[in-house]
Amino acid sequence: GVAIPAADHGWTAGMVWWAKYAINQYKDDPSVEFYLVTAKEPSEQIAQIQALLAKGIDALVLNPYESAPLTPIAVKAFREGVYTVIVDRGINSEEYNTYIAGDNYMYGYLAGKYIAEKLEGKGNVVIIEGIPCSINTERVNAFKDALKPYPGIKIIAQQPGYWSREKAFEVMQNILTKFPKIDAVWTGDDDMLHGVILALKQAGRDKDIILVGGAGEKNIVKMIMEGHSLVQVDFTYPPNMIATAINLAVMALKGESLNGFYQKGIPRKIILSTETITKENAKDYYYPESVF
Amino acid sequence: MRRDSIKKTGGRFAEIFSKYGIVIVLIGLVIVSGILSPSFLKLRNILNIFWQTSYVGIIAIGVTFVMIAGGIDLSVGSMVALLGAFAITTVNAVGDSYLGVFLAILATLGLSVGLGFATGVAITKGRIPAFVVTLGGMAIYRSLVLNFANGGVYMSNSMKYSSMGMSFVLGMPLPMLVFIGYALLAHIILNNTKFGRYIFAVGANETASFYSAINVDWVRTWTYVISGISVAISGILLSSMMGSVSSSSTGNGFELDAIAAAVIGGTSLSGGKGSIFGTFFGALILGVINNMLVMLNVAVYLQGMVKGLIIIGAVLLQNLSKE
Amino acid sequence: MRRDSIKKTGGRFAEIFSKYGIVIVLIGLVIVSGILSPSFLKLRNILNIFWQTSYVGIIAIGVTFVMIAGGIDLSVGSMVALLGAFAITTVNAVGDSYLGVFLAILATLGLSVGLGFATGVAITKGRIPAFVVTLGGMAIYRSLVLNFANGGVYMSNSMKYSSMGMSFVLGMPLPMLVFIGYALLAHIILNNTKFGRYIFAVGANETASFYSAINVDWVRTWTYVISGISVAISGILLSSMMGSVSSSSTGNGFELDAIAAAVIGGTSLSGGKGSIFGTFFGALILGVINNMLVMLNVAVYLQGMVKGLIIIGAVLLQNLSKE
Amino acid sequence: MNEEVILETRGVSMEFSGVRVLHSVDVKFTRGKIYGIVGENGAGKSTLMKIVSGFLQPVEGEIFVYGKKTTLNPLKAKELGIILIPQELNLVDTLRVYENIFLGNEMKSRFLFLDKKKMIEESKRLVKRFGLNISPLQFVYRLSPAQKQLIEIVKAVSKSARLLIMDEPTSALSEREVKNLFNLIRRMKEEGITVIFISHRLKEVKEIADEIIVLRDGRKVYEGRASGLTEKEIAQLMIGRHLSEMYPEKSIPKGEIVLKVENFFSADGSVKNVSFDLRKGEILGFYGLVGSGRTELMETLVGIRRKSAGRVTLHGAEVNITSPDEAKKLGIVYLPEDRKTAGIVPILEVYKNITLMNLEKYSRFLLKKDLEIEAFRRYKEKFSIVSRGPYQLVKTLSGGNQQKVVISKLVDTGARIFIFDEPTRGVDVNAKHQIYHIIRNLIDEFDATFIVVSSELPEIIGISNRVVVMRNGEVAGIVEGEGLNEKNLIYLATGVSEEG
Ligand SMILES: Nc1ncnc2c1ncn2[C@@H]1O[C@H](COP(=O)(O)OP(=O)(O)OP(=O)(O)O)[C@@H](O)[C@H]1O
Ligand SMILES: Nc1ncnc2c1ncn2[C@@H]1O[C@H](COP(=O)(O)OP(=O)(O)OP(=O)(O)O)[C@@H](O)[C@H]1O
Ligand SMILES: [Mg+2]
Ligand SMILES: [Mg+2]
Repeated sequence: GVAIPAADHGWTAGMVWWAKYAINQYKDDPSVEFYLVTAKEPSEQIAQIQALLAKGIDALVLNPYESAPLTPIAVKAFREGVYTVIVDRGINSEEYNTYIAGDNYMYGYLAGKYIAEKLEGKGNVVIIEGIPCSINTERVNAFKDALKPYPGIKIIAQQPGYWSREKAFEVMQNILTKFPKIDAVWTGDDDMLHGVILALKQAGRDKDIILVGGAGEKNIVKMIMEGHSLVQVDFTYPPNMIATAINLAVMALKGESLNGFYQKGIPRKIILSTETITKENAKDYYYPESVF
Repeated sequence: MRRDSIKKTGGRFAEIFSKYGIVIVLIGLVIVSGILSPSFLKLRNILNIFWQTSYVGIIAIGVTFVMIAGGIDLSVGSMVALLGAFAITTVNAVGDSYLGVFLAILATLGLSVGLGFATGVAITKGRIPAFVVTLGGMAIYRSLVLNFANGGVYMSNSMKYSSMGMSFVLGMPLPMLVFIGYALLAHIILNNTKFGRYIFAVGANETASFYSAINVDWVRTWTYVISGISVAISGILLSSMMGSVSSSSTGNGFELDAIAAAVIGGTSLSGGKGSIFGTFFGALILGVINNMLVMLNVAVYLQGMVKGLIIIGAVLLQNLSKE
Repeated sequence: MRRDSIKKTGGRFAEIFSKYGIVIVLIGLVIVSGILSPSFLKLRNILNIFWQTSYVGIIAIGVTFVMIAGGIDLSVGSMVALLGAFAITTVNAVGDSYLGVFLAILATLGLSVGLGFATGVAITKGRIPAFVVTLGGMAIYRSLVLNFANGGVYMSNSMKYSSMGMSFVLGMPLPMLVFIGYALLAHIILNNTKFGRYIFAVGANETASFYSAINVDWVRTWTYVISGISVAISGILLSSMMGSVSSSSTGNGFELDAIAAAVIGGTSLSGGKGSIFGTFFGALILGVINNMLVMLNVAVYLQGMVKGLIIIGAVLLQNLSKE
Repeated sequence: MNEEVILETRGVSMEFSGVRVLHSVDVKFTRGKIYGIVGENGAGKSTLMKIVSGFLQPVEGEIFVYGKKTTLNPLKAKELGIILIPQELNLVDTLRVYENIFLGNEMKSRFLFLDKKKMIEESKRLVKRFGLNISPLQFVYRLSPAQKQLIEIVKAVSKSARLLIMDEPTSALSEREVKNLFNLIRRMKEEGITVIFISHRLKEVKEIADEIIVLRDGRKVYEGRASGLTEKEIAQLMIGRHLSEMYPEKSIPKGEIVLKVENFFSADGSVKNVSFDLRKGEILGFYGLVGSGRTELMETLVGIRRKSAGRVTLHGAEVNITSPDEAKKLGIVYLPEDRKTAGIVPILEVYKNITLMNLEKYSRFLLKKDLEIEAFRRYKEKFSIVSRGPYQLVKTLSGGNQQKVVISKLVDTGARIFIFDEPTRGVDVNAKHQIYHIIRNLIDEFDATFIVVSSELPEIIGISNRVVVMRNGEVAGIVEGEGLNEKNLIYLATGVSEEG
């Protein structure tokens, strides 16, 4: 059983794509069977997991819609002997088998640090964040933490773009009208960055500005690869962690261990590092066939 | 309904089919699912469906009152988060005791009555369309929940509170029992009390009700109070089951599901028509569809298609059964 | 529900105020925003507001037709993604030429007519409530969009197509001009043609329309076709402006915004009442609120609160102005 | 001699939910004649008319138009010149008068555009022809039922009709409007238009019709020349037995004043300086022309409309009533004139409509349904309501039977002061008779007191102890005893004597 939030913006769609990708790898393997479900709301996800448990799954790969609400059901799964892999958002309990996640703090922090250094400690910064929720808050706070040592940097606007291109476009259009001088824009993810770039182009202000998104969307990575003038770095928060998680679950069920590990079992906690994508290494992060 | 008329034409069978069309559609769905996936019919899964349905189902019962009186309530989704969060915060403040849990439930119900009342007054006395007031409410409640938790989660510190929502009584999950009990109570209020009769009358013909010495505004307002209370019950059960409330996502989209359950069950958006019976089974149909999609392992991106087609088909079949 | 709530006091001024109450509310909002943030009043920003409003605004015009005839359309949000994606795919297939763009637009309009017609027939001939059919449509269309793109993005390869949505005519953004022009056209259809008259009649009193030998089903069906066409226009403008359509997020929530614009503008959910004039300004009020939130840099978590209060307040003020 | 048959039915039958309401009816309508159709409430008159105008499809039988077998639908009927004025007013309230007049029949200028100017002008002309003083731009919801009825007639007349069917066009009208209408009908007859006229006012039927068709329980029981029958005979044919004296003997009021109204004004100015008093046990009639403000006065009294000045004293104590709810608590109930919008709750069952105002009596904590059903049976008996049973939806009752349901609802409240606005609208002779006697019973048994607003002169003279005549929102005079006669009432209502 694989339970993840529904595709309601680019990154989650990417996660769905990677989940399907990983599942597809096993299509010739008769010993494993997958149930992929997506939810639009925590209680719906709980319902799905209940259904999966009733169905009698052996392993559960869960990207919780939200940590706390999914904790009881995840714990229940674990206690029923289901091999439980928690992805990305953790749960508020230690009762699971494996946890694999991106690093939200560094995701925001590195973006902030990059911008601060590029601006040499002085300038006007705009934040366009995602849907208000806990991981968004964590990232934004980390971003601000990184800017703390630079009193010369001012955050002149902080508005939600709801992880949507159109919304980010609209918000950026408005911000551009209000502020004649903007030195850097950080968007919560690369989808919104596309909207921002469009708004800048439309306003004819697509120069002398530092743009940073995040999560490694393929077109942004391609821009970096091709040496785009405004977008030069990106910070990963890879949706393909779900594929890794699925592989881990299958390996665990089959009793396999990780290559290079002297230990037999699958590691219990894996935090993926936030990697910096630059022109040099971009091609390693470019998955043209992926949807994100 | 029209006993005399039907007796003469079709027979007993036609009558049953017309009144219980929705039940037959539900049974049909269950049979098909059971054939396609045997584990669908496990007792455990059936209980699960009831359990999962109960949160939206209880809200849908409240929404049915509002809709029969000719109104609409879009605020229930955000409100469930607000009231759930309020209950958790209150328990945390009062402390982990049965008394604390009891007080928190009482306070939450109290708040819900207040909110429902305010909504009703804005609609009837302020003469603002229900759509606008409750759309505003939806935004305002969500904003409040987000603001106090800073976008994060309300966590319950009380074991007593959290265990309540997960508890089983007589081998059945508590929410399921509450759902069934509440539906019965609501059915009686709607069909066997003065107030219930007034709700139908007001929704069907406001002017005639006014001329018939019914306090139309008062009846309308109370339907929103009932909707509020239903949301409170659902919010308490949901937040205690999860031990928490997510300020950003809990309850998202509940309004559409609740209205859909009512409409599938035969409640009219223009008022005057509807039943708790229909809503109850409408909610179950939605629950069965959701469960079935998982059980049959329907491809993620095709689920919407399947769901949409079944919902439309379910109502179409009911129509045909009335012929 | 007083008989005399429809009284004839007041003079010329009161009449103007009552008819144009919504304009006055809008002007009030603009003034307040202008004072709080001077850059709000920049020509550029005003144009932006019109521009940004036009996508939902055009859809809201179509939805107004549906609602005046007593229906509802929840499918517009998913449909805008579907039709936008269809337009892009078609241009990509036909090739980057003016002819290609033209053909794609034509094909998209054709598809929208077909979808609207199917919706209308399901509602009128299948006697399925509009809420159910269009809720189903919402799920089905989204599912189709997601499925063909595997959750990804439909990207336009045509520069000609993409430049269209960003183009300026007479110093004004194309979408804005289309929005205004379409509103005028819709206003004329609704108020100066037989069809428009029938829409009002059908929505206000179906029986009376029937006894006036109006083909009620036919009128109803055509309102859904108009809604479809409006969605197509909006979808084409939106997808060409963005140069892409996200299968997962484009159009999410448009249905609620469009209905809200219509309701704020005085269109009734129960049919028979409404105007393009009102919807136009209703949409602008929503646009101004969204813009204002950014311009005043309102804290993220409080935006819902502000938005909700302004929407309710805007309608309340209009009511007061009618006294 | 012109004996051209316009429309003919052969063996037409109709059923609703399996219940026959028309049994193999054969009727024939020839060119340039006026047909009066009479029958008890629920006899099937309206149903038959809807069938011959294409709005209902019969389950059996054939229809011939100009001798050709035809399957009718509304559009085809319209094209053939068959125009129906339905019994239940069917105007679109939220549209303007001229828009309603031309609904489904719009005039177009170039392209597809409506020619509003021409339609407004034409409406003005048509409305004037009826001596009506209504602006074509007025919204229909502002009109009284009588005015709406006239607009319905105008609407029908504006179409080029060959067969014009009027289903109870006069039930809301007073003498003067009826006269106007009859003149119009005679003119149309001369133009060769066939008119079908349905009414429960047998006097009118006898006056205008050339031929009379009587329906009873869905069967045609008589067809023949109108001149050969007396009113009494028609009534006998309708109900199948002899009808006793129409009006009961008048009661003798107790003298004690229960309600006193002084210098009463309504907020919208339609009622001006009205004063009258009401004695226990009396029937106080209110007469006036359409638009004279009777309905507005009553609605203001019970708090439906707002009053601006005046004193109302109930049993010696001043009261200020602001809603029907408060009025009911004081023992005053109002029977609305507009049955369709203010009287019935159409999609509720008959029994629920009957008990709606008096649910206290039928509930302790829960409603006692058996008591409600019993009440239904009681009133069904009392007023001979033609209904398939308690569960029939009120909207599927015939017009007259709906009216009886509303009256039952009022009577069931056990109030002591009843204000009845056009209580016998659309009610057949037999039921009228029953209603008068029930009013009398309530007075005798419970000391009830009645205000009866009516546009039907014989009725108001036949039952009232005194009559208040209103003109332009003011009291034009109060007559009783000897002075209570048609001449006086018409004189006071119009302000001109019959000769002048
Ligand atoms: N839509 C319907 N469904 C069920 N029964 C109906 C419907 N319409 C009419 N009826 C029934 O048909 C019978 C004849 O009704 P109809 O309206 O023709 O009577 P009518 O002679 O016009 O009476 P009235 O004088 O009261 O207007 C009634 O018993 C009525 O209840
Ligand atoms: N003096 C007046 N000038 C203009 N309009 C009037 C006047 N009096 C009444 N009206 C209008 O005429 C309509 C009829 O009023 P109302 O119903 O009280 O009259 P009525 O005496 O009961 O006559 P009926 O019910 O037979 O039409 C109302 O819509 C009212 O607004
Ligand atoms: Mg009739
Ligand atoms: Mg009157």
